Amino acid sequence: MTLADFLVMILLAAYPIGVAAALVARGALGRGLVAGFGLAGALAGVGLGAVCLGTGIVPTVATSFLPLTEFALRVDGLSAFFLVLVGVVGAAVTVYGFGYSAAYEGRYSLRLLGAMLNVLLLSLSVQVMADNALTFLMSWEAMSLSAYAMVLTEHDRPGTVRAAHWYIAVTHAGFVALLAMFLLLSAGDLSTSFAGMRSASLTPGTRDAAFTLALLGFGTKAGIAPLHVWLPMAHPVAPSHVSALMSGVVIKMGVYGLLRVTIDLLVGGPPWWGGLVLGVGTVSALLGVLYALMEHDLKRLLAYHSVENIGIIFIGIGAGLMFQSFGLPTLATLGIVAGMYHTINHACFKGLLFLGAGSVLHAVGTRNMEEMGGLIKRMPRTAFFFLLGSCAISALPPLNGFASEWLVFQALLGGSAIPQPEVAVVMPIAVAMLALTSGLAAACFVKAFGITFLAIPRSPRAEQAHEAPRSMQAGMATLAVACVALGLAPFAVVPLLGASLAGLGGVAPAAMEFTLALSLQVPGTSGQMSPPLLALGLVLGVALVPFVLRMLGADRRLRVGDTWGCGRIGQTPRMEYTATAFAEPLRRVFAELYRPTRDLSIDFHPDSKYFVQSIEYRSEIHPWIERLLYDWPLQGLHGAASWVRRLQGGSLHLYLFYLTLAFLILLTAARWWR
Amino acid sequence: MDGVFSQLSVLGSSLVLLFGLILLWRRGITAYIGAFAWQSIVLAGVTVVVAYFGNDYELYWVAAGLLLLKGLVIPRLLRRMARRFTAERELEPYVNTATSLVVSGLLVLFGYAITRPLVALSQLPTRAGMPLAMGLVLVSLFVVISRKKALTQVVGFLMLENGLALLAVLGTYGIPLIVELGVFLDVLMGFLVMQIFIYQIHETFESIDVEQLNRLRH
Amino acid sequence: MVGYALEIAQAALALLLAPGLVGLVRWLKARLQNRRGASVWQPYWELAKLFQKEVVVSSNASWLFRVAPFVVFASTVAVTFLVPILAVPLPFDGIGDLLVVVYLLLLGTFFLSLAGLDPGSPFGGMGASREMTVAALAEPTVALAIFALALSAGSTNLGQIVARTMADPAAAVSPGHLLAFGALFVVTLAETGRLPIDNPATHLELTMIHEAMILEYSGRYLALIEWAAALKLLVFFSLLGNLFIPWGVSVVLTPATLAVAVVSLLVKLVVLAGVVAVLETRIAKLRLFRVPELLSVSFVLALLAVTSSFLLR
Amino acid sequence: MLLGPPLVGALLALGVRPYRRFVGWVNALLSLSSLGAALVLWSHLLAGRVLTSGPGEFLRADALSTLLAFCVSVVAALAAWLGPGMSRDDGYTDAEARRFRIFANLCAFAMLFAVTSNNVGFMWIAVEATTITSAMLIPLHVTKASVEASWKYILIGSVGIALAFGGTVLGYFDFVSLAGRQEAALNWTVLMASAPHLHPEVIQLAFVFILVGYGTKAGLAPMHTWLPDAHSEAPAALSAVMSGVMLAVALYAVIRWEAVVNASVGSGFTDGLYIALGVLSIAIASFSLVIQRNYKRMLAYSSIEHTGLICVGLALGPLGTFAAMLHLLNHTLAKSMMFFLAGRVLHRYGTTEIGRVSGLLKVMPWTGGLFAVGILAVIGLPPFGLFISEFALFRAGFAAGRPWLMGLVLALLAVAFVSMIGHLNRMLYGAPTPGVVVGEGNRWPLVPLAICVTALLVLGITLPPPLQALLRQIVEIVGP
Repeated sequence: MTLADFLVMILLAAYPIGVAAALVARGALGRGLVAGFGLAGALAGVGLGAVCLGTGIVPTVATSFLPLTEFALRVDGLSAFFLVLVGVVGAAVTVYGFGYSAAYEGRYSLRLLGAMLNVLLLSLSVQVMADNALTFLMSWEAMSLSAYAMVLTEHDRPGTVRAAHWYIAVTHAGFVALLAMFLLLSAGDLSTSFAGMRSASLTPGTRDAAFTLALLGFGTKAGIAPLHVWLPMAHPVAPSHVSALMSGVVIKMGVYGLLRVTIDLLVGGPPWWGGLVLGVGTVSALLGVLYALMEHDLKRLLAYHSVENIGIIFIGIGAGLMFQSFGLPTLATLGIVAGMYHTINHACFKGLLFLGAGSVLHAVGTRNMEEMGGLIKRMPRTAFFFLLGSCAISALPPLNGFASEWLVFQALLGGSAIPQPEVAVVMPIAVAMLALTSGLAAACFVKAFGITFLAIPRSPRAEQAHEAPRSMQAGMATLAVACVALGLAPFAVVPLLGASLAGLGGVAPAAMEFTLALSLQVPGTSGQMSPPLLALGLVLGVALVPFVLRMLGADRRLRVGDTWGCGRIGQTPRMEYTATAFAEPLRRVFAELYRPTRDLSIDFHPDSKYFVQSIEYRSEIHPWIERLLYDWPLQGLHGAASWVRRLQGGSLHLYLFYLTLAFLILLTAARWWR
Repeated sequence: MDGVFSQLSVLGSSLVLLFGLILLWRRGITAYIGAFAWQSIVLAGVTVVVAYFGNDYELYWVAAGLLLLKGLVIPRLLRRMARRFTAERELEPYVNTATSLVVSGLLVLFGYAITRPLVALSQLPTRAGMPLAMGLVLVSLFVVISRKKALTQVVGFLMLENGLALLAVLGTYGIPLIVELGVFLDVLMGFLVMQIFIYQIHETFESIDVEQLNRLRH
Repeated sequence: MVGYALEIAQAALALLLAPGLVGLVRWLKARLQNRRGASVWQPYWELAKLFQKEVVVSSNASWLFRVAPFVVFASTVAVTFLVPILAVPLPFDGIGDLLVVVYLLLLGTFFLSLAGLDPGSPFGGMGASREMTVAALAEPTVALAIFALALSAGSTNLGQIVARTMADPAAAVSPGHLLAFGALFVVTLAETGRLPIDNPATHLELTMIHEAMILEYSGRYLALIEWAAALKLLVFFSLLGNLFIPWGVSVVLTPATLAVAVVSLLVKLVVLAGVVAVLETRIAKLRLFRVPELLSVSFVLALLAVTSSFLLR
Repeated sequence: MLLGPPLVGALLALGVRPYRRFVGWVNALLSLSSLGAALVLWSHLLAGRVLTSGPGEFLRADALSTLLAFCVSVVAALAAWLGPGMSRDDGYTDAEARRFRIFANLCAFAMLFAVTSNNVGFMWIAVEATTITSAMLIPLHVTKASVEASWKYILIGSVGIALAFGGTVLGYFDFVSLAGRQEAALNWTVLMASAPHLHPEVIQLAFVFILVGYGTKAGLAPMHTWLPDAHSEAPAALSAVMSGVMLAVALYAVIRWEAVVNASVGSGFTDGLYIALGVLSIAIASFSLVIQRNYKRMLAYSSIEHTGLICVGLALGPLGTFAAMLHLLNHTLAKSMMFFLAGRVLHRYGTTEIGRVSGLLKVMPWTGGLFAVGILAVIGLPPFGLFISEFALFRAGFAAGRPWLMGLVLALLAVAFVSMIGHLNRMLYGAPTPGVVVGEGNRWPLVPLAICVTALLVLGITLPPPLQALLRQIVEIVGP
């Protein structure tokens, strides 16, 4: 039994034990066991992924499961990569959850939460290892369902149940698409094994249909626009460590599935596939960040950023697919690697941010940014981690967000290699949109961090905020370290990613010999950069400048005074710049998209209208695009439903009439059937 | 010989159908019951004819059963119920008499169209009556649909069974006796249960008008 | 070894020249407006003075407020190591390409805006909000300009871009190049807070952007930020100068070529400063919500640049 | 041995008046014995022996019969254990309990007889008998609604069954005009033997009679209209029996005849009819679920949906039949359990309105939890049996080259899924309805239901070899 098999065993054993423990044990012990076994499983997953990536061996587990199929697991490079992703975030989340769920004692069912957390992790791990459709689909539904149960944890809060319903509805629609897709691919092969699908010969029409279904199914899970409606509803209401898991890992399964199907099972396709993915990605990135800007609910804001980052990932993958269809394997690999790199990066920093938001929620008790502020002094560590995450997601060097976005840019710049200019022109447009997205993301996180953590507390609750317990800090620290490491070592990560694509159709790892130099040189890219040296430079700069100043004898006195404000005395939170105000300029710029509804009510002093008693300003954004897309199907559904209801009108004669009518029709059919 | 046989059987079955149609233009429950009773008696007669010419002694038993059960017992029970609900007359059905007759005529034609292959297939002298039996089945379905009172619906249902019995007799000289007995048992049980329900309806709704049974919907 | 010396030398040179450049622009403006104006060296005195003064920090501010100036300064200085100011190819070419330059500058802006929010004064928030808006809207233009350059040069490495343009002078006057230049010039104005986007001369207006953001700063922190801003201006000028009109940049490291490089750099800076000064005297500041329109114009320019260099390839 | 216990139970309940509770206990134990008998039949089949008994193979238990007999005896046992008359506080008077015991046992007897009888005539008689006996039980509490439901049920049901009798006669007619009259002509074995020589046009007519007739009983649209009324008004135990197995028994009759027809004219004809009615049923049921205010009716409509699904499966060749039979078993387990749970909820809340049931998880944690699990199982989520059978069914469909049909069915099922889970949420969460006693109450009735859930889980993870062998034999019987 090799090490890999051993790790598989551990992985498949630890999570179920965790579930059992959650159901049996109570209190701190229960939480401890849940976290412990979850952690064990997650680490086993990381180990397994690392081993497989390192040695390139492919462990296969198969046990007889159903006469017509079998329960099969197989770990290739892609699975290994996603195993690592699941494991890293999973480990952080389980540790964090130990402290976070303590607040739930006695209020909500911890048994369910703990059990479902382990079920979710298990299903995620199994899913990326699945080697046939049945295994994949079962773990897929297990994943959706456990997440659904956890979203419902705080079911007594307003909006939770509705959000959960939206989530399960959309995700099930996606599941249906996937079921059809896999059955199309298996082309009558009853074992529905992936191997069979690879070898199946399908008509172009079928392939296109399968791809479309895959994009729909995996898109709903990944939350690409316009299938993302459930995401900003469901992620915020879930317990924060679950949100981190959902936003960090669960939606990534959409990415995994898309990669698995398009480049592995279907081995690439016509250019419009890649073009579609690219376009969808661009739209999602932009819409996501734009709606995030207008959001004042910290967790909803993060959720919208998930949409944005999934968009960026899809941009990379879409570019890769296009290159692949034009027979440019090197660039194709580059694009896909860029997408995967951003996938794991987003998993880390978005997980980190959600955990941070969880600590804030834990301390302040609200998700509304307008009631926060000044937290950097009350919870410094959380603030630091959150700042790190913000820099990473804003793609600031030398953190990981920048590394992967740089790679995506490079992939898009390669677009000039596409022989048809009219097709290639989409690339620069994507470049521009991507740049705009990252700029807006930076703006959005200046808002998010600044309003939440800086300046004066805006509410008494924010004043009494306290630092999060150690376990939660540990969880955040793990991901923070991951962010920094992934940011500083692209020259080590990217080759691994390239290797993980080995053996998949249409991409050429052979062409991906990465020079393991400090500066990242990727064949096909038109530039180099070296995050570690950059970081070194920046650190040196920040460290040296004060030193130099001191040597030059600059003044070192420092006086603490009141904030200057045009001579007014004293400062109250009401004088601070609010999140709404911060976002106002951009709201005006994009008014066409937002279509905001404003109402401004001023009541004047009874004596003179030059004295204002109170001004009330309210402005709301309604995503009209979603209305456009979702209202008419729902209305159609209800119309059909109420029409069908009328059939059951209550009249016995009517019923007998149906019966006779059916009888006569069928008789006619039978009499003249040939 | 066979000529007479087939003449008689066709005559009988057309009488059976005729009673069905009579029921359509008569009003009032007692009239219905009368029509049904006579129909059953004629049916029994047809069975006897088939039994005599097809010299099949089992069929005499069947005929006796028909006469006893559908010709005497059930009509009596029906009449008792009818007396109980004297106030309830089948005044206007959903479909007025003229239309009813037209529709049932069409139904009979349809029955002919349907049973063509059967007639073509069978060698029995009685085969010519089968379309009429099929017609009766369809007509009685129409009765069940178009009449409002619970009691009339029961009558329609019993006519339906008569039609099927006629079909069986003409087409196959009757299904095996043992099965036939079981069928009789079921008919009786079913009828009794329906009777119970009709009483219950009358208690709970103070009427046996089926139109009132429209609480349960959607 | 010589290369590393050169890197340090050009960074030092940039640091030295930056305040002078600002002074020069101001002086030219004054002249164009028939004022005598302060001397070109005035910014140096201001910096020296600020370094001598004590710092006043708001009681609401956190450690971030004190770290920000150093981050801003460091990131800008780091950029000077990457941008070809005097010579190509630089040994640090491999550390960062044009994209890295842009995002390093964004890093500075990011922290400066946070620092603006930190004291909780409404001015700071206002400035931060507007600064980030402008920065975000300028991003796509920059990216497209880079794309255009990278297309013709086949690389985003600054050194290679310069080298390629010197290799075939025709490229310099290709429509792609010219359009990209125009776009990048507008972006320069936006990023460095010049008219018509922001008024560097103002200190207390409701329309100000950069100044509002750093309103709370004083003493050495303020000095660092001002210096970084000047440095940013110089970096952008030398980018405009050396990427689009690369002649003068020394390719082989001999004292003579270096001297030529220094001279040509000075000339380019003076010319650009003149252009900016003329602009700033000619045109008035835009209303804040007209700024996006200007930026969208530059965006269209950049898009045309890319497409033309696509189709004319 | 299989048929005995229910008869004895019925006679006992008939004999003992006034009702005493030991009758219920005896009855429950007897039901177990008949379950055991079904298992014995099963084991014999696995050994390759088909049990027959009575003159002229009067009774015959092949694989299909055995599967159905098993389902019936399981549900009958559940009904016997959980039905009225086992405990004081179940809200039924002794008279009602007695009536329940009598007719429930007669009904069980009729169903068992229907599935084991070798003679189509007797099968028809038995099915008719199930209608009558179950109809007697619907107005156990006489209310306007229950009387109405029972009247609609008995009338529509009887008319349908009468048509089925017509079908039987036509089939017999065909046989007679082929081979002359003989006593055993109505036996499966005989009919099947001569099936290839039967006349297509006649046998097709016969099958229409059969399908409409027994289809009415099986709740196929558009003959389903009685079903939601009857299921929602009947006492829980009876709803469970009707929805769980009575539909299945009716389908059994159809399948029997289908075998004959297929042997005669090939499967194209029956497939067409199955798909037409099946898809119609699924569509009507799914859309009726969208706006549904009554949870018992919700369950009833879902039964219609699953019946339709089974029909579609039967039209998809051997694989489809395999899946359909598996689905039939799963549905029996799940749906009967659901109706018992619904009965508990009704007993506690006193209403069948979804809107008036809230906070179920707080009020009855175990019942609520099982209810949620059951719904998830019924809408076909893993790891429950119905997911596997549905998956197998869809795979059969795609393998049979009917992707569009499968896509349509998938979409309709998705509609049902979304609606039902929405209703479930409305019931589970929120503040408990005011005036409702909070607390689980009597727990032991949940034990057998928990067993059902376990069975569903097992079927969701694996397919036991005995069951697999049985299903394979059924596929053999039903033929192409």
